[in-house]
Amino acid sequence: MIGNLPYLVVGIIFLLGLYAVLFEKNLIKIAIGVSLIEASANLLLIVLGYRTGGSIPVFTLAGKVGKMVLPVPQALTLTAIVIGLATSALMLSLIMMLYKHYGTLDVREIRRLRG
Amino acid sequence: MYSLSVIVRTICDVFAWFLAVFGVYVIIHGHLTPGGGFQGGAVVATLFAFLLVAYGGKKFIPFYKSNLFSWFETVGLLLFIGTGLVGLGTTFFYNFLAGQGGLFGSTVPIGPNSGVLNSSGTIALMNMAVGVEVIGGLSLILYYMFKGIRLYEESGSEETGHDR
Amino acid sequence: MSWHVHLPALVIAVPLLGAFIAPVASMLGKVARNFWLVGVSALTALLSVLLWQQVLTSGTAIYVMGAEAFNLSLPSGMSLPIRIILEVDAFSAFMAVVGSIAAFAGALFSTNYMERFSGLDKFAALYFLLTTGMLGMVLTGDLFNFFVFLEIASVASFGLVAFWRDRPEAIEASFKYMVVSTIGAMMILIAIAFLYGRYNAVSMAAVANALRLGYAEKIALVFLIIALAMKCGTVPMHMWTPDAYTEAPAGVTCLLIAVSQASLYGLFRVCFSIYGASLGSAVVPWTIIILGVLSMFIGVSMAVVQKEIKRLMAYHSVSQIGYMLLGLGVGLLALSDPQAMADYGFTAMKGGIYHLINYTMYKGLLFLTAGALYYAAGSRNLNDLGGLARTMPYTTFMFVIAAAAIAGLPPFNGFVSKLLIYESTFAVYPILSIMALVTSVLTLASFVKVFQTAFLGPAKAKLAQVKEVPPGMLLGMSVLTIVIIGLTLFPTWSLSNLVEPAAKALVNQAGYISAVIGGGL
Amino acid sequence: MWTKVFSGFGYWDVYSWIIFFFIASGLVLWIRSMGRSDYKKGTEQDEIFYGANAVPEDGSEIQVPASSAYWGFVEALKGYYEKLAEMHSGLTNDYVGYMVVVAAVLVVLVLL
Repeated sequence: MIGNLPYLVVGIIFLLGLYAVLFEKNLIKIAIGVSLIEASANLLLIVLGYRTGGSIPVFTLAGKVGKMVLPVPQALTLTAIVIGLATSALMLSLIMMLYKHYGTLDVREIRRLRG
Repeated sequence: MYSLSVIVRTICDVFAWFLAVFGVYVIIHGHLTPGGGFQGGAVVATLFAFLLVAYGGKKFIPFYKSNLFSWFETVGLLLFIGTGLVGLGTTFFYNFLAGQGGLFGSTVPIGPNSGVLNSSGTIALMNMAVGVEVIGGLSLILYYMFKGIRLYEESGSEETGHDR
Repeated sequence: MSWHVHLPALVIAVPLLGAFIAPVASMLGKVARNFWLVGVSALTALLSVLLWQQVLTSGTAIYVMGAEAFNLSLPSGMSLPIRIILEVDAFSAFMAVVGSIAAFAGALFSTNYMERFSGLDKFAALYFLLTTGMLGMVLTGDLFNFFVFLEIASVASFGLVAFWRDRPEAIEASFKYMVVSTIGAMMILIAIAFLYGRYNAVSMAAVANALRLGYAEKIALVFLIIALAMKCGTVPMHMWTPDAYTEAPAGVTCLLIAVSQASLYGLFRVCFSIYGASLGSAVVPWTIIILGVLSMFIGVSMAVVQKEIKRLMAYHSVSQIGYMLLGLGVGLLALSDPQAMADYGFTAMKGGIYHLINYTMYKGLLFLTAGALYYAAGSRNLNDLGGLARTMPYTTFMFVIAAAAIAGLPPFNGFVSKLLIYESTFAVYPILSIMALVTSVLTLASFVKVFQTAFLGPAKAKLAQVKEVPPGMLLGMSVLTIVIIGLTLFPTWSLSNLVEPAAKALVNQAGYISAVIGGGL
Repeated sequence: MWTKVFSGFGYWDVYSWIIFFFIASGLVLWIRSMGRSDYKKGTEQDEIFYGANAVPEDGSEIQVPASSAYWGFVEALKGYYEKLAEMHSGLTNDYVGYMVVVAAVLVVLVLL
């Protein structure tokens, strides 16, 4: 049971992020929500690769232990983090530009494109 | 953004360089320890955030050579893809340096050890390429975002109305 | 070992190298940058065609990144592929050809179209990154790699949509696209994590080989389908499409079309090659069909009332995506039943895949002509345009060809693919083909409206100074026109050489798996 | 239900299309030849008929604008279009919301 706790945390973070994206009206809060969803996806990958009692997956540092944590999800997570960083930076830049153009961070006022 | 007090600036002067050295360490030992090009590069780029916060934009913007850092970015990327392309004799991204002796070519002894820096072939090279690229890229992001804020502060009153 | 075995890697590596050298080339001046932009795009298109030829003659191409041999997918003692694999079957190669032609036309068009703006070194780099992402998505045989290329393409397209950053609408469109698309990408990542957690592999073939349908697989399937359907602009997740397509520069929109097709490719790769026959119930095929019909109808009915030319066309692209979803969804429905497959399923898939190439070509051309109108007349609002056929004869000619093709007027290529879809969907439910026919009529109606208001009618005093667009833009448009005319004149050839191998490759799940796993089925 | 539908016509037969074009152009020429022979260029027959009003100089005043095209169609389907316009609200939250709702519905359908 306690082993499943990380998955619960992943779910909670994902839903929190989704809540922020769905119901918050402030652009920065939406960006935070997107980052939360990214974090939950990364956490899910890390949790999937964890083996109870496993050591770090670096061959020369591991010492004499039978089990290692799976290294592949960690590599995947790193890639996903890098992508997430690029997205966050771009999103914040766009928010800055939006604020400059529209003078507001309220998503309800940034809707010139509709219909 | 204005420069902070002399205490902050002094501490920044002292620790910023440790930060840079640590970042470069992480980059160079990317194939031995956790971390690598991106992480090390991000640490080095924090140096610029440090400087920006401590000294403020008026001093930072003339200090920061954005052209130099776009070159960092380009050179890093070219080194990365170049290493991949040289491997084309066998396959794309083939590790042609590993186990050959010479540059990054030592073989690693079997069993736990403290690591051989001169090993892993192109992986170390690529870590360095990515490190250089990330130093350039992340610090440029910081620089441009800061300039964006400045742009708003200077010309902010022009475009505040909605639905023009 | 001839250099041909490296083609899958080269198709991705060349535009990537192009992206990284683009800032350097831009320093050498305008001519060098334009030359680089067009030259690398042309080289990519050439390599894609070579790759396609190679795949047709010698079967599915495997390329293992960084291995001792290009086809060493299973290193000794391994039962699963551990390296990043590019797996190019006929469908992937077909998609690469389609995408790289669109990229080439867009690049040619952009040389003149973008010349009045600054920051073109970044434009060229992002353009190549977008090309790389698109080609990587269609060539890769690895789920996580697919995600990475999808994100490369997405981030590059956010940047390109917001390229005219002094336009508030462009930033707004880019932001909306970004929020929706990033959440979709995260859904894909979570689905990949589910599959990885179950099967300890991210290679598509290995996952497909081991797949047994359970709860985790079902949720992963739904996440993948929804996110990829969103990326290609399916109703009701299409709202970002008109915004982004409208605000992006025209050459980029042409490439964005190809990127949306790459997402569609991913959707069908997941449905056919990974899940395949183990899809079990008919829920997923019917979902795809219903989404397709909804897209067709809502997309076109929104398009009829638009008065901004690019927005109108963007709604049409939503509606055209519906045709492909309909055709391939019917194919998916018939997948587990060989009799149905032979009767109508395969025809539907042929229609869907043929529509895919037709759509990319004529929709790209339509966006390019809209860009040409914007360039020459300075307005995208149809109310301000009129009588331009006199001053812009070449653009008008190409617009008419593209509009006739998209409306499915015989004998244009759009008619051929639509006829295949009508014939096959009629066998499933006649109402489906009736909906498709109604959509086609409405498509024709809205393009008659565009043609009448923008090109016909009396000349306007405001538009007296309008001249024909410069040669680079005309060349870019004529590339696509030539492809459309070729597809129009030789439908039998293109069906048997381009489309049928692709459709067969898509159906042949065992072949896709065994190309990587070897005889280990 | 029909299991196999084939129109039998095919999509492209060069000869039948060429014959079709010849027939069509013959028809066009025939219709054209039935036109009035007393038409003369450069006389008042050439002028635009604009009711009893003077023809405006600028073309933009006599052209039907794009927003008026298919007015009747839109008017007849007013309720439908109002709903559609409501859907395309321009709110980022809504755009994500549609995706989440569709995903949720599909998850329920697939898991059932």
